[in-house]
Amino acid sequence: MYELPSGAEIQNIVTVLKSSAAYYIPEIYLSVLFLVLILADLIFGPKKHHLLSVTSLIGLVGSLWFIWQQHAIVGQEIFFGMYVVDEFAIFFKYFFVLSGILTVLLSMSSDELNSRVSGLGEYYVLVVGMVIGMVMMASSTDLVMILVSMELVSLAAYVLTGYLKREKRSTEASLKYLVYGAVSSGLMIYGFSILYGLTGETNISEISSVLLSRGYDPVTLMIASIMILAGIGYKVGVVPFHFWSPDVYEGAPIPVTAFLSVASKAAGFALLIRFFYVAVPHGAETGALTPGSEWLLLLMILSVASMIYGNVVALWQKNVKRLLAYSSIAHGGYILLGIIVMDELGTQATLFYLLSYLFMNFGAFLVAVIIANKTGSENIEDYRGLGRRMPLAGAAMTVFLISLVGLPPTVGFIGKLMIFSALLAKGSVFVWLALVGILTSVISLYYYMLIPLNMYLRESKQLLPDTIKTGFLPQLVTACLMLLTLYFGIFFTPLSDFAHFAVTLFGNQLY
Amino acid sequence: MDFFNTIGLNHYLVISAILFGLGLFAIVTRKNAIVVLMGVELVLNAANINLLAFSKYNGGMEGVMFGLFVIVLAAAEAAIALAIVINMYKTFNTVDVSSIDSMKE
Amino acid sequence: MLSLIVFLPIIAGLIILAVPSSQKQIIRIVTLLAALAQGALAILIWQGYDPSLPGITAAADGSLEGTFQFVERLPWITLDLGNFGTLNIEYFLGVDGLSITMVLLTALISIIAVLSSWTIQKQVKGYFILFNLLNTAMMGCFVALDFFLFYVFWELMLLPMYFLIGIWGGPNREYAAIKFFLYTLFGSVFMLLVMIGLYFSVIDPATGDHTFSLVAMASQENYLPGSIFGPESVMWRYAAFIVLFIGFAIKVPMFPFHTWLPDAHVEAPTPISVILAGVLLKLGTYGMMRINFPFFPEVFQASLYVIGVFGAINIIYGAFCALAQSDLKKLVAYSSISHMGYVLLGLAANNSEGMTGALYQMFNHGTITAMLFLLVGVIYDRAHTRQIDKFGGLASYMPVYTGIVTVAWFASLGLPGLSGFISEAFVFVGAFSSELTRNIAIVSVLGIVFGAAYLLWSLQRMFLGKRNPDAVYELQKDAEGNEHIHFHDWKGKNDLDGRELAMLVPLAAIVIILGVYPMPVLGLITTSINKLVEVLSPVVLTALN
Amino acid sequence: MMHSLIQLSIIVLLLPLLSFVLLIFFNRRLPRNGDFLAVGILGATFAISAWIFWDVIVIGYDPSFKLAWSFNWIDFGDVPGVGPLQIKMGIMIDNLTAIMLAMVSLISFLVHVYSTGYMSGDKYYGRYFAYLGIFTFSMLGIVLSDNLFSIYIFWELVGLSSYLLIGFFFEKDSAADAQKKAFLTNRVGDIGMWLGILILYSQFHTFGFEEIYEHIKAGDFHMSQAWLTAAGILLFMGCVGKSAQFPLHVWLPDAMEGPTPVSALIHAATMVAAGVYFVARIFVILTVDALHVIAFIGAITAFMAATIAITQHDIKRVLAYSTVSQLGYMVLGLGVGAYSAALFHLLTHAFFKACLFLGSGAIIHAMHHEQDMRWMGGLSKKMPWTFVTFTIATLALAGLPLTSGFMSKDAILAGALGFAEVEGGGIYYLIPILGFFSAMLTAFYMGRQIWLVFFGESRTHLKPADEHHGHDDHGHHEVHEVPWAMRMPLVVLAALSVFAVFSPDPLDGAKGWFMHLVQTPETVVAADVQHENLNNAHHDASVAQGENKGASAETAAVEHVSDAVHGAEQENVHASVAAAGHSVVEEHAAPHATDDHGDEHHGPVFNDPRQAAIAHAAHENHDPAIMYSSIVVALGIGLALIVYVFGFINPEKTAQRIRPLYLYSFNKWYWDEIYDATVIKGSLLISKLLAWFDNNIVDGIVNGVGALVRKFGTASGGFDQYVVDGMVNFTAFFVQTSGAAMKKLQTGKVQTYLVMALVAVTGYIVYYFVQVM
Repeated sequence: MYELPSGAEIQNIVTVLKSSAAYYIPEIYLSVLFLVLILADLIFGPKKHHLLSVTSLIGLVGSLWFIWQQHAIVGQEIFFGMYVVDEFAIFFKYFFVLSGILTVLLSMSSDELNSRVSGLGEYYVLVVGMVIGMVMMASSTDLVMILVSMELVSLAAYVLTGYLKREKRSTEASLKYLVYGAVSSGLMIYGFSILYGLTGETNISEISSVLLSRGYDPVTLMIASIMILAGIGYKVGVVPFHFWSPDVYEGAPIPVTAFLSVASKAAGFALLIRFFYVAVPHGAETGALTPGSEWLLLLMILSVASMIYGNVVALWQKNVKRLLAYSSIAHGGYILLGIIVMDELGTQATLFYLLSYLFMNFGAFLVAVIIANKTGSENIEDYRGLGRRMPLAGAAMTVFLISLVGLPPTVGFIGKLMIFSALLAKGSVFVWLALVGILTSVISLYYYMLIPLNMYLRESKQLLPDTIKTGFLPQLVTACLMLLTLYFGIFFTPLSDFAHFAVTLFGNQLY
Repeated sequence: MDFFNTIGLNHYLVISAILFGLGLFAIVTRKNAIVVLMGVELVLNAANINLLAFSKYNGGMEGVMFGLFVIVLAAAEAAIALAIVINMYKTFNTVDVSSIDSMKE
Repeated sequence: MLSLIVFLPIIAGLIILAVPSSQKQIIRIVTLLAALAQGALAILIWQGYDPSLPGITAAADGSLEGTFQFVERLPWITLDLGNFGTLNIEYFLGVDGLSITMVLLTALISIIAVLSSWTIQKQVKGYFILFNLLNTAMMGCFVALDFFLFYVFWELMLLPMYFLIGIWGGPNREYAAIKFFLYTLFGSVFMLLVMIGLYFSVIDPATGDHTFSLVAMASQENYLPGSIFGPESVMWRYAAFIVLFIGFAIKVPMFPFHTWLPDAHVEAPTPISVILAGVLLKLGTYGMMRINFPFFPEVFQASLYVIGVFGAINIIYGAFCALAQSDLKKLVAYSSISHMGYVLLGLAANNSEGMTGALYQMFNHGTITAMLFLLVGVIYDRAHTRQIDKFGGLASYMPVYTGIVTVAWFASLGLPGLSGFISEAFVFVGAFSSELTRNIAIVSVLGIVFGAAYLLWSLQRMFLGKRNPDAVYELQKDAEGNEHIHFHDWKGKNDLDGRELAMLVPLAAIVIILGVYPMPVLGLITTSINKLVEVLSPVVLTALN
Repeated sequence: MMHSLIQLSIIVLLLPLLSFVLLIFFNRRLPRNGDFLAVGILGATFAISAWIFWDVIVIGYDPSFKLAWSFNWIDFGDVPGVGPLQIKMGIMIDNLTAIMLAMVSLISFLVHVYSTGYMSGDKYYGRYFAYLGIFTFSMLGIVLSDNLFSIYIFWELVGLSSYLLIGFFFEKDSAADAQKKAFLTNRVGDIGMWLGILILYSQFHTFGFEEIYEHIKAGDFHMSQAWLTAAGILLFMGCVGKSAQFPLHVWLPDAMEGPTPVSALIHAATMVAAGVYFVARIFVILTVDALHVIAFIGAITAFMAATIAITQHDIKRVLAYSTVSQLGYMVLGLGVGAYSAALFHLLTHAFFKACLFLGSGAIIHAMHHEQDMRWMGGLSKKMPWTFVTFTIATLALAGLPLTSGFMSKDAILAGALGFAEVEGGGIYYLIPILGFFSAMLTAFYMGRQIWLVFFGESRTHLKPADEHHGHDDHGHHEVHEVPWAMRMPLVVLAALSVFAVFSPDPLDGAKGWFMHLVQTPETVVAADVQHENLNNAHHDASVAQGENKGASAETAAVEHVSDAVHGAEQENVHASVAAAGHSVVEEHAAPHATDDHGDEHHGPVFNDPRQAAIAHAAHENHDPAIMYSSIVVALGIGLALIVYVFGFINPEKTAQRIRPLYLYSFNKWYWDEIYDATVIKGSLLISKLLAWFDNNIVDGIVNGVGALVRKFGTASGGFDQYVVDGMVNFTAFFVQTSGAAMKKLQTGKVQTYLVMALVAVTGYIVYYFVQVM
C-alpha cells in the first residue's frame, strides 16, 4: 500500500543524513569510545581496570572538546527534526559528560568495585553507554528518539546497578529497578501511542503545533500526558514514582548510585522540560490553567509531596546512601519548583540547581566512597570520630551537606536562592510553594547534620588509628569539589551565566 | 450497532486497553519474575497495537516505525531482564519477586 | 579598611591551616595577633568616624553611600536574568552610628575571647580556625550594607557556632548545639524569602535596577508600587515584618523563643559563651534596627505595644527565672535574657532616648555579660562546678576575684556609675516618655528590684558568710595560721592570675568609664538614632502611599 | 570661669573619692593601712567645707543665696519632636547645701578619727576607711546635686556604700543578710523615686530642679494633676526607703550589724537624713495630697518606732529605732509644711544622734562587744567622759529645754499643731497627737537606756552562759574609758548639741540663724489645684491680708528700712505682699513682737494662701507646743524614773501583765515576719514556678510531647538527642510521626511500589475526570 521512495527522495535523504552527521560528532565520538572500550576490555582482559578507567576518563574529557565545537552551530534540527543541537542540549551534554567523568573518578577510587573478583569488564563501557543515552535524551525531539535514548540509559543502568553480582543487595536492587523501570517505560510508551493517536505526529514541536491548530480532547491528552509524566517521573524519581530509588541507591555500588542520583535524574529533568515545554500546551499565565495543562497542578503536587516525603522519611535513615537517596527525592521536589514557574528564570534556576547538585552530591558520595573504603560500612554510626582522623574528608563532607541544606556560602544556597527568586518573581502566587520549600529545608538540617555530628561530636566505639590515610586521587577530587562548591557559592556568576545561556531551546522560541 | 458490524479504530483501542490492563494486572499480582516480565511485554504490545492502529487510520508511517522500535527495545529489555532474573535465582534461589524485600523503609 | 577588619580573622585562619596542629602556642598567638590587629583597626575607624553623618538611609542627593563612612562598594555579582533584567548583588560595606558601636564591641570581645580561649586544650587547631571564621562572620554582619551579603554572613555564623558548642562544649553539648542551630536557622530561612521579596520590590534610585542594598530598602520611596512588598500590599508587609521580627527575636532571644539560650550557654565553653552573649545576641536587635523596623515602619508603628510587652516579659520573666537557678552560668544566661528585654523595651519606646538607651544597652550588655561569663569561667576552671551552693565565703580567700565579681555584679544590676545603669535608665526614660509604652515601663521597673535580688543573693551565697560544709574547696592553714583556699587538682594561682586579669580589668575599666562619662559611645550613635527615629516616625508613613 | 565656691565644692566632692581610690588599691602597701591618709583627706575636706560654710553662712548672711553651675553630660543632638536635647550635670549651692556640707564632712571626719580607735586591728582596716571614703563622696554628691538624675545616681551610690559597710563583717551571716536586706529595701523605694523622676522628665525633658520648678510654675505640666501628686508621692518613696520610713523601715535596725561608727555616720547622722533632704529639695512641687501622705507616714513612723524602742534590749537597736522615730519627725515636719523646722531637726539630730551612737560604740568597745543593756550598768563611774557626753545627747534627743533637740522638735510640733488647725482639725489632729505621744515615749526609753547602762550595779555577771557569743573569754575584764581618739569626737558632738550653737533663745529656734537662712520656699504648684478643704485657711489668710491693707501701706511707709521689707526686697516679692505677710506674722506673734531686733519678722512671705495660713498658725502655736512638749517630756522622764530608779513599777511584771502588747512591741510589730511571709516567700515561689514553666512548658510545649518524642526517638536509634524540645519538639514530633507513617510505604516489595504508582496515576486521572464532568 505504501509505495517505495523514488531515487531522488533517497538521494535527498542521504544528503540530509550526511549533513546531519556533521552536527552529531560528539555522539559519534562517544560511540567510538564505547567501542574502543569494549575492544580494550576484550583485548587486555577485565583485570586491567586501570587501563580501562584511564581510557574512559581521557575519552570523556576529550569529548568535551567536540561539544565545545558545537557552540558555533546551535539551533540546528537534524535527522529530519528528530534531533536538535541547541544551547539547552549543549548544556546537558557538558553536564552528562562531566558527571560521567566524576563517576569514573569515583569508580577508580572505590574499593568495592576494584576488588571485584571477575575484574571490571564492561563496567566503564556501560558508564559511557549511559552517558551517550543521556546526551541523546537531552537532545532528542522525537518520541521515537526519546524512547530509544531513555531505554539505552535504563538498560545500562539496570546492569550497572546489579554489577556486584555476588551481593544480595545489588542483585535485589537491579531486579527492582528493572521491573519498575520496565513498567514505567511501558506506561510512557502507551502514553506516547495515545499522543501519537491524537496528532499523528511524533515530532514534539509538530505535535504541539498540531494540538494548537487542530484542537484536542483535553481528557485524552491529559491521560496521555499523565502516563508520560509517570514515565519521566520514574526517571527523576519524584513522589510517587520514587519508590525504586531508595532501594536501588542502597543496593547499587556507590559510584553508580551517585551517577544515577545526579545524571539520570538530570536527564529526566531535561526530558521533562523539553517535552512539556514544547509538546503539550501549558498555562500561558500561571494560576489560570488552559485545558490540557492541568499537569502543571500535578507537578506542584508532585514537588510538594517530594519535598515533604523525601525530607521527612530521610530523618529515619541510618545508611548514608539511603539517606542521600531520600534527600535526592527531596531535591527532585526543589528542582520541580523551578520547572513549575514555567519561565526563563525558572528554567535558569532549574539548570543552576542541577549544576550545584552535581557538585555537592557527587562530593558527598565521593566522601562516602572514601569512608566506605576505610570502614567498609555505610552506616552513620560507623562515621563516629572520623572527622578528626580524616580532616579533609570530614571538612569536605560538612561543606557538601551544608550545601545540600542550602546554607551560604555554598553553591547549594545559591541554587535555592534562585529557585525561590523564580517563585517570588511571579508575585505572591507561588509563595506557599516557597514556604514549603523553606520549611522542609529546615527539616533537612536534622538529618544532614547527623553525619557531621557523628563525625565530629562523637567518639567512635572501636579504637581507630589517630590519622587515617586516604589515596591521593580521591583526596584531590574531594578537595576540588569542595573548593568548587565554596567558590561557586561566592562567585556564582559563571555557573549562572552558563545556565542562562542554556535556557534557550530551539533559538528561544519559548516563553 | 455499528460497533458490532464494522471493525474500526475503537476496536483496536479497546483491545489494546484490555491488553494493557491485563499486563499491569499480571505485573502487580504474579509472584514469578518471568510472568511479571511477560506482563511487561503485554503492556508494550498494547502500546504497539495502539501505534499500528493509529498509523493505519491516521495515515503516515511513523506509527509503524515506532512499533518496530518498541519491539526491538522490548527484546533488548527482555534479554537483560532474563540475565538479571538468572542472577537473582543464583543469589536468592528463587524467582519469587514478592519475596525479595531485604531493603525497605 | 572594613574589608580588612572583616577578613583579617579568615586570613589568620588560613595561616593556622598551614601550621601543624602540634604547634598549639603558635596557633593561639596567630589568632591573638589577628584579633589585636582587628582591635587596632577598630580604633582607627573609631578615630576616623565623623559622628555628624547620620547613615541609616540614603543621602539627600539619593546616593546610597552618601551618609555612611568607610564605604566600600563594588559590584559583586551581576547576573543576566533575561527578561527580569539583571540581578545585582553588591559588595557594600559601611558603618554608621548603629554599626560602629557594634564593630567596636565585636573587636573588643573577640580579643577577650581569644585570651580566654588560651585554656582550650582539645583540638586547638580546629578550634581556632572555627573561632576565626565566627569572628569574620560577626564582623561582617555588622558592616554589611547589602542584604545578600548580610544574609551570607548571618548564616555563616551558624556552622562554626554549632561546632564550637558541639565539640568543645559540656556534657550535654550535642543537644544544645543542634538546638541553637535549628532555632536560628528556623528564624533565618524566612528572612531569605523576605529578602528575595524585598529584592523584587525595591529599586536603587540611582540606577533604577532592583537592588539588595539595605540603604535603598530603608527609604520607602524606593518601593515599587504593585510589587509584593509595595506600599499598598498591606498584608504581605505585615507578614514580612512578623517573620523578620521572629527571625531576629530568636537571636535576641525574645521570650517564647529563648529556650535555646540557657542550654547553649551552659554547655558552651567560656569564650564561646562570651561571644554568644557579648556579640551574637546583639545581632538580633541590630537586625531589628537596621532591617526590620525601617523597612516596614508603619507595621512597626502598629506593633510598638506588642514589642514593648515582650520586652517587659523578657525583663521580669528572665529575672524571675534567674532567681530560681542553682547553676551560676544558667543564672547569668537568664540575666542576659532579662537585660536584652531592656533593649526591646527601648526600641518599643520609639523615641531618641529609648532607642539610644537600647543601642547603648546592647553595647554595655556586651561588655558586662562578657565579664560575668568570664568570671563564671574562672571559678569553673578551678572548682569544676558552677553550683552556687557548692561555695560560700570565697570573699575571704579570693579577694581580687571577689572585688571584680562585685563590680560586674553591680554593673549588671544597674548600679549608677557603671555603664549598665545609664543605658537602662534611658531605656526607661524613653519608654516612659512615650504615651504608648508608659504603663509597660512602669511594670518593667520591677525588673530593677528582682535583678538586684538574684544578683545579690547569688553574691551572698557564693562569696559572703563562711565556707559551706559541702563546698568544693578545702581550707589550709599556713605557718602564721591564716587560712588559704585550695581547689582539688588545680595547679594555678588560686586568686586571679595575670591572663584573667588581662581579660577582666580592661572590661571593668570600660564599664566604669562609660558609666561615668558615656559620651565616647553615645556621641557616635545619637545622630544616627535621631535619623532612625525620624525614619520610623509616623510622618514618613503619611509620605508613604 | 566658675565661681570659686563651686571649685571648692568640687574639690570637697572629689577628695573623699580620692581617699577611696587610694585606699581600696593600696591599703595593704601603706603603713597603718593608710588610715592617716583617710583621716588627713577628710580633715582637708572638712576644712574646705568649713570655709564654704563660713563664706556662705557667716559672711553672706543671706536667705536667698543661691549659686549654680552645670555642664552638658550627655548630648542627644537634635531629637525629632523635641529639638536639641542635653542632659546636664551640675552643682547647686545654697544655705542648706552649705550647712549640710559642713555637717556631713564634720561628722565624717569625726567618725574617721573615732574609727582609728574603734576599728584598730581589724582584718580589713584599710578597706574600711576606703568604704567610708566612697560613702562620704556619694553623700556630698547628694547634697551638691542640682538635678534629679545625679541625685538618683548618688542616691544609689550611698546605697552601695551602706551595703558595703553594713556587710563589713561579711563573714557573719547576719551581716550578709542585713546588707542584702538594706540594699533591696532601698531599691524598692528607689523604684518609686525613679518613676517619679520619669514622670517629671517625660513632661519637661530635663532633670534639673530649677528648670522643673520653672516649668511647673509656668503650668507646662500637661498630664493630669493626679500625676503630679503621684510624682510627689513616688519621689517621696525614695525617702521612705532611704530614711527608713514606714513601711520600708525594716532594714535600718538590721543595719546595726555594721561597725558602730558606721551606724553613727550613715544610719544616724547623714545617709538616712538624705531622704529628708531630698524631700526638702522637691518640697515646692509637692501637692497638698502628697504633703498629707507624707505627714501621716512621718507621724506613723515616729510613733511606731518609738513604741518598738521601748522594749529593745540591744543598746544599738534602741538607738536605731529612735533614729527611725526622729526621722519620722522630720518627715512629719515637712509634711505639715514646717520646712525649716524639719531641716533644723535634721541638723540637730545629726549631731546628738551621732554622739549617742559613738558613745554606744565606746560602751560596746569597753564592754568587749557586749551590746545587751541587760548585762550593763554602773558604767557612769568607769567611763565618765562617755557618760557625760552621752547624757547631754540623750537630753537633746529627749528634747529637754536648753538643748538643740528641744528647739527643733518643738518647732516641728508647733508646725504640726498649726497644720492640724489649718486643715480643719479632725483626723489631722492625729498628727500632732502622735507627735507628742512619741515625744513622751522618746523621753521614756532614753531615760531607761541611760539608767540601764550607766547607773546601778554592773550586771555583767548576770548574763546567762548560753548567751555568751564568742567573747565570753573577755566577758569579765575590767571596763575602762576609751582612748582619746574616740573621746574627742564625743566631746565635739556633745558640744554641738547645746542650744547656744543654733539660737540665742533656748526656747525659740526661730530666732536662730538656721531658721533665718533656711526658709520655707514658695510652692510652685498653682493655687487652683490646691486642696479644697482649706476654706478656713483661705478665709484666714484673706482676712489677715484684708485688715492689713491699710496697715501695710503705712508700715511700708514708716519702717521701710525694717528688716522685713529689706528681706522682702531681697526676695523680690512685692512690697505690699511682703508687708502683709510681715504684719500677719507680727499680729499673731504679738507676744514676741516686743523684741528689739525683729527676728520673728523673718518668717517667709507667701503668695500661696495655704502656706501663709500654715506659717502663721505654726507661729501661733509656738507657745502651746512648748508647753505640751515640756509636759510630755517631763511625763516620759518621770515614768522612766518611776520604773527604773525608784522601782515603783517592776518592768518585768508589767511586761507580763500586758504581754501581748509587750510582745508586739518587742517583735517590732512583726513587720519582718510579715514581709518574709508575703513578699520574699511570694517572689521566690513565683520564680520557682516560672522556672518550672520555662523548663517544662515553654521548653517542651507539653511534657507529654517530649516524652513521646523520646519514645519515638529511641525507636529510631537515639534520634531523640537531636530532636530538640520546645516548638522544635513539637515540629520534630509531628515530622517524625509523619515520617514513621510514610516510611512504612517503603515495603521493599517492588510490586507494591508499582501498585502505589499506578494508584497515584489512576487516582489523578479520576480526580481529573471528576473535575471535568
